Amino acid sequence: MLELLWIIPALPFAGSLFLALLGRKLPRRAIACLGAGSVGICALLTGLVAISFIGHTSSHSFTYTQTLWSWLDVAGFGPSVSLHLDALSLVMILVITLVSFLIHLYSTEFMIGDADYSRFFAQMNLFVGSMLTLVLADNFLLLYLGWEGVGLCSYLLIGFWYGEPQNGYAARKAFIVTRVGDTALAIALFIIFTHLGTLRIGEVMLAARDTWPAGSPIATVTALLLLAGAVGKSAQLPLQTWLPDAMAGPTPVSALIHAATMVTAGVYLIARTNVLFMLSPAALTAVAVIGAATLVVAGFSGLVQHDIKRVLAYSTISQIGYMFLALGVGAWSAAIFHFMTHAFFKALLFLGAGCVIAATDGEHDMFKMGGLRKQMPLVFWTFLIGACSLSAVPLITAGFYSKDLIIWKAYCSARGSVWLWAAAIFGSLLTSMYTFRMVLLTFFGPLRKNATKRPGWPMSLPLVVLAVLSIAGGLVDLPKNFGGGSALTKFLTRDLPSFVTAPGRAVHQGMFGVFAACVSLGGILLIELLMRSRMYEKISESPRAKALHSFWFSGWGFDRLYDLVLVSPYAMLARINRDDVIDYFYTGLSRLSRQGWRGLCATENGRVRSFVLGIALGAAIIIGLAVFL
Amino acid sequence: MTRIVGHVLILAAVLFFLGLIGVLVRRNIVFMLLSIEIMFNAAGLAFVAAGARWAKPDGQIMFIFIVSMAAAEVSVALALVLQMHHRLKILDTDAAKSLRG
Amino acid sequence: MILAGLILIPAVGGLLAWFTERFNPARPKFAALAAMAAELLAAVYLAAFRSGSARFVVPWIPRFGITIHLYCDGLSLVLVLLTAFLGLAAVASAWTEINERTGFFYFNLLLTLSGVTGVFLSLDLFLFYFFWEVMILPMYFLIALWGHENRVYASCKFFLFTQVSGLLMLVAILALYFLHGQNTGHYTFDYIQLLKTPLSHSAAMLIMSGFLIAFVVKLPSVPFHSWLPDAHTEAPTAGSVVLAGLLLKTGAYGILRFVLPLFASAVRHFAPIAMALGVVSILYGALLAFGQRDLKRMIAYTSVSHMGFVLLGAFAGSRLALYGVVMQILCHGISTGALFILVGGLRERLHTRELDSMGGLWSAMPRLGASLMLFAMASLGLPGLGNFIGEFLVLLGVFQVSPFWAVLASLGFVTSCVYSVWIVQRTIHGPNTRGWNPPDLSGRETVVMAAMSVLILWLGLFPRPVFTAVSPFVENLRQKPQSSAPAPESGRTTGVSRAVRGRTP
Amino acid sequence: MTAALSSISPLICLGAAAVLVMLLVALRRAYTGMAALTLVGLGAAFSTLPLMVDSNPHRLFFLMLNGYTAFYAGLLILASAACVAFTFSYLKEFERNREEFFILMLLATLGATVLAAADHFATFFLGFELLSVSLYSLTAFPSMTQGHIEAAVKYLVPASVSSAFLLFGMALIYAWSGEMSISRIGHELRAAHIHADYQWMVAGLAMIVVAMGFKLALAPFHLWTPDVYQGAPAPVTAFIATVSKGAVVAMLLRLFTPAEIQTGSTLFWVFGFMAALSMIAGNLLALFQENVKRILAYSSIAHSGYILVAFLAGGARAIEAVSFYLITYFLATLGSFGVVSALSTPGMERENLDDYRGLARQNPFLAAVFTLMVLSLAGLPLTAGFIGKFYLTLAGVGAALWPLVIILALTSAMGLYYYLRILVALFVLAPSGGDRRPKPPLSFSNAFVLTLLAVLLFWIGVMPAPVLNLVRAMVG
Repeated sequence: MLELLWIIPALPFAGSLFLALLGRKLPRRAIACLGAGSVGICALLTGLVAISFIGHTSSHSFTYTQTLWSWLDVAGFGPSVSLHLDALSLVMILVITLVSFLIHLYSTEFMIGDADYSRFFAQMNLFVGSMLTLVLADNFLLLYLGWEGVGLCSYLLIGFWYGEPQNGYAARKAFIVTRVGDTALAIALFIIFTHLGTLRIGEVMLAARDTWPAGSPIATVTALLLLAGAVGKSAQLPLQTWLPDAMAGPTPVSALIHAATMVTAGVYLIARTNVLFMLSPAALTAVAVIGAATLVVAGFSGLVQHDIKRVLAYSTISQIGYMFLALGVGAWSAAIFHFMTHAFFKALLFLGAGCVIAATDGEHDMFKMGGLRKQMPLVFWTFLIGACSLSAVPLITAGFYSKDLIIWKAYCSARGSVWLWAAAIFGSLLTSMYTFRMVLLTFFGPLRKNATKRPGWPMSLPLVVLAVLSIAGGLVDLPKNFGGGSALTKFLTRDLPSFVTAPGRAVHQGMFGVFAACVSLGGILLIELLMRSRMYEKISESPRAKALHSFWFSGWGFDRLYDLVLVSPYAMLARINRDDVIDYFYTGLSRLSRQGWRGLCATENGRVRSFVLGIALGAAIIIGLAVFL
Repeated sequence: MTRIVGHVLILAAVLFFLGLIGVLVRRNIVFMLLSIEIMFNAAGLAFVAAGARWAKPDGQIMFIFIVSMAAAEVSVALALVLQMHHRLKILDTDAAKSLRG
Repeated sequence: MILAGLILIPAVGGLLAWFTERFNPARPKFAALAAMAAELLAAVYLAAFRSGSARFVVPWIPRFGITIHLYCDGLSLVLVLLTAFLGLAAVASAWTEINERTGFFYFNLLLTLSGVTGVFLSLDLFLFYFFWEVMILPMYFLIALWGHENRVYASCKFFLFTQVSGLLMLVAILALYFLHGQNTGHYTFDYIQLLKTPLSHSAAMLIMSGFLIAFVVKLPSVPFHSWLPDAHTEAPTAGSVVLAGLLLKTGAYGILRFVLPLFASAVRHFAPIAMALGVVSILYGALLAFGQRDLKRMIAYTSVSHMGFVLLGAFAGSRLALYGVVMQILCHGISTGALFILVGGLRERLHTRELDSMGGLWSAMPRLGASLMLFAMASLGLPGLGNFIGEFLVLLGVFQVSPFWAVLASLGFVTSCVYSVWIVQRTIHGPNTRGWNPPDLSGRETVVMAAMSVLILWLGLFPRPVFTAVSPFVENLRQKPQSSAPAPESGRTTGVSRAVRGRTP
Repeated sequence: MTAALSSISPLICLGAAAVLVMLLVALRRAYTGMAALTLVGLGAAFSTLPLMVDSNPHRLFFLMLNGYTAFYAGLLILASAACVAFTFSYLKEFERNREEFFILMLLATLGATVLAAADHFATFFLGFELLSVSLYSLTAFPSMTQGHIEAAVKYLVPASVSSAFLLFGMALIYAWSGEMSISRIGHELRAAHIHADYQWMVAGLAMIVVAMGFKLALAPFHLWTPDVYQGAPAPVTAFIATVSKGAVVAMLLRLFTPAEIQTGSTLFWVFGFMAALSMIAGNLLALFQENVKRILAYSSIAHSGYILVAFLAGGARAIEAVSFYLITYFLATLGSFGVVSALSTPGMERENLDDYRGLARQNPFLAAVFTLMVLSLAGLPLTAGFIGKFYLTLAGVGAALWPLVIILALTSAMGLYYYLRILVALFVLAPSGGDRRPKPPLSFSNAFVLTLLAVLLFWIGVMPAPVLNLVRAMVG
């Protein structure tokens, strides 16, 4: 079965190409079949490949590489188009194909009214294909191809409704900001190739371990550049600004970006290049700190948003922050675990939000919604499950297991610290609060807007499946004390370094767990209390809170800062220099020659006497030159 | 170079220069032609002096030659002056400024 | 013989086109199309069956040791292929745009192509200079006669820039000629002979700067770029295509073929300045592109930015960078050519090039929109499309030599992204405020776009043939500057040896 | 004596033709016949040139008779034949006496040939004056417009002054060296570096240079050029620009090449100064000029500057380069003035740029020829001018005249601007405000000569080797 691996990324590409070329001539049903079908077959194939791969489990650390063709082969630089399957990429593609398929399925109904139906699916397929290429890439260059492809698709899809200027703005912002990170990644690739002589990921890791001493500056620089790339794609501080705006795209796009593709690419990259990060403690610490800072910062911003999708966007930033935190403290598999559960519940939440938005005629503002619980029971219940999972409601949700693991490991890791743990815990509190603020505003309270549409089966089915997964997803890595065997962790540890516990910290795990559970539940209760007692409004009325509110609302002023420091000066420079200062030099020359012409023309005054004068003076000059020189 | 030849040459140069000044300051075409004649004759004088220095007849021959050529030139020039006066009604060269720019 | 044919086919085709106009003004385009198709076939034949190595030697002006020495190695071959392909595309793009004096138009277009082909094939420096000049004048006419509003100014500017620099190159060529002659007693313009000229450092620097100024102006690099936006903006579509796709490439080709092998040590000395210029071009060109209001002008400035990579890579002195340069040359030719064809199509439909009056055209013209998107992405260096390979290899190669410049140039990734998405935003995206509803690409345009798209994708995903073709050139260049052009094979030497034995003037 | 006479038979033919035409005119005025006779005379002179080459001894009647002289004489005679052909159609509708025009042209040609062949100050001066006096008369001859007379006056006065300079210079040289033979003076000059009174000699030479500079329209003696070129009838302008210049160039080379002025003589600086100034002033003055004849006048100033660059290179290469360049310059100049004269009549010269707007539409043949000629003047490829300029630059670089070569490159590029203006005018689509006056029909003689010139121009541009060899064989 493994030989079919190449079909997995190829199918979405093929689907995309086909739809792009012929899509406009096809009926909608055929487009839907093609668009969702290609990803569906992908998901099926991935399942088969996974079974076949796990069949090889007997041999420890089994990987499968498939070379399709030699891409370029020059002067010792020979990355080929080849795919690499190991435990990490297998888990990734499983989640990606499954969630993507569900989102595609959902979209077949959600987008049915759109004029550019085929374009939508073409781009969605391209998105999935790029992400799969990214994950399966055997070398950094192919990874970079997928990486950029994902960026392009995010640009295309965020700006899908390009008629609105702000959608275009959001799309551009997403593309350009991530491109900044991509450039850092490219530079990292230059360093890697220059110093290690290869771009094949496996070889790079081995070579780096052999040639770069731990903590060497070059390793640190490389790791930091990779981190910069990851930060761009995964919307972490300080490049997180594009993600909230990315909500301009259709809701399934947001789901795809947030849950299955794009933003998790950074997490994947760091996990994939763990050796480099392990060589550089500083970089790893940076990863953890960025993660911790991001999850808190984004949590605050999430708490004050009005737009339901923006809340989810900030929650994504925050949850990816958890993953970074996990990576930073060396809890590699925990990060991937959280990636998986996050994919499930975030897709669920977005799709649910999409149902709500569709039902309320495109209303995004939560304050204009309310009381939809009765009107859309299925959506409500599945959304609630997703929210619970996001808030890590203990025991029953997948999110609890993954997040709890991270919080705990942030403390007990050899690289962990109390501060990281505190940030994680505080983030957990914030998560619960903004999540349930969203739930309460949307589904409870007075009915402000009637739901006009009920989701049909293509939209409902993914909700149900994802809801189940959001609950049951935790089972794959159920820790020992809950009777599980940490299956995922074990599976991943074949390719990822194992977790190192700090001596003396690994005690009282149970107590920490209970505390974390209490915090998340407490957050829910707190927000419920605040909302019910109208304290929330009162607090937000006070001027100081208002300032804080608007500060958080605008995402901590990062946008304004970048605008002031980078965007405006660049645009202004471009505007001022539209006519190109250098050109003035040449126009100056031409003006000079015109002056010269005018001056010389004055000598041509048409008088015979001045002709003779010219001769006389000329004679004087040349006789002088000839005789006295 | 013998002294006397040098003196004559200087005289010729002075004459030449005077002729040149004449062409430069006079606007009337007839006077300009006169001044040019002076320049030619200055050159002729120089030739004669040079011939004297080398005690050869070449200088004198050249002088005769110059005089005859100058006559030819002046005849054409005077024809032109007539045309100028006849057609353009001017003799002032500065007034002939239809060609310029 | 086929090499002379490659040069003559467009020229003869152009003459034919001119004459057919007498009978029917709609006829010349068919003649031109046929000629370019024949040219492409000949080039493909050369590539396929002669494994891209052919030589043609005939004495021309023995008095000065000038021979008609044409030679086609891998580097020339890929560029000739590009010429034939873009020439065909240019003819097709002029199909409906040009209705005035069609015969003379196609004559000029094809003569330019003939000159460009000659530049790519000449191994005699005089012949090279000859073709270098041949291609400029018809291009001047193309701009000056069929251009837009400000055409006379633009064409003059183009002409003067290229001529000043070209004459300086002539002086440099002659200096080299005499230095070689004085050293060996053997006066010749033959490239292979001149490669062996021993040069003192200062002489090499001076002569190289003579060559370089011509190439850098043609490339163009900041600060010699200011002719380019005007020329491009005012030129008719076919002119822009040929200008951006081919004429700029002659500058790059000149650097690769002549500057690097002839002045290896001077190049090393000059490299920091050239690389700095390259980086400045990349960033400054991008800045200028972003500021423009006129779509064509904007794309013109992007060329400045892209050709900065060529300058940067050519002087890096790394093989990877050289491969990247070749790739960049090819792909920029195709992608910018395509963009100009698209802009020409837009202008034909909307009668404006102003970005302010465009917007939201994708829904009306999906095929054009998709093509524009594709080539805008190519322009920003999206992996999977050819331009990425070029830029990436250049930067990688430069990084091995000078990380500082590479990192600075990498900022070009961001700036190119900025202007590319801005192009997309202002044309096919955004609100359609003017209510445009123009017809989509016609069948002819679609075929051209499809061919170019396939090519750019092919170059992005399967670039190996190109690398295989140019690798002898690049490897030779790196190993031993003296032997970078192979000596003539035996059996064909008679012409050369007779020709290069030109007498001392 | 017969041998001696036969070796100067070209000169005799020219003189005889002039006399014959003069006599026949007295009998009967037959315009076509006289033109034909003139051409026959020129043809006879040309066909007897081989006798000049083979002449033995070389020096006869104060003339130097060898391949070099024959080359220049041939060039001048052919150019003058072209001018005669242009004149023929130019004066076709002219009602007053016109046959004398041919006499004057023959005399001017004779003068130019004598000048090119002169080996003595006497012949030098004789040729110089014969040429000048004929040209004054030719310029004023039609007297149809104020321009003709005015141009003649503007030519006559400064030309006479320059003749005076020439004479005075000759006198000084003679006074110093006792020598009036051109070839010996050159050698004297080379040896003169050590002599105490060297300044007298140099001053004399400088004065001769003034006169020659005037004829060559070198800056700073160029002021008369545009006015005379503009005012003179177009065929005469062609004559002034080619024949008169060519003869002086021949004399320049003959006088100064043996002197080897490039080896540290102050005259090198004199010529360098004039070359640089001519290139700059000529090109700059033409830049925004609106009158085609004036543009061509200024461009001829610049071309004289270019010629000096090669001249300064010295040695055999300089002679060859200059001679070859002169051929290309003659072809292009004759062609362009030929077009101007084909479009003009004595009463109405078509000389403004506006008159040429849209010519490509109205008369494609003339426009094509004019384009080719202008391209050649500009030194663009596929024309003789390209090879010519290449040769000049080659000579300049070969002698390492870097500043002059750089000025040559830069100014000739600047010059392209005004050549392009002419081209654009020819090809602009709508003749907006263009010339709608009826144009004279294209005569057969003009068409024939112009075609010949164009074909030659193109041929030399593509296959210069035969002409190069010819030049080398003749003047080398």
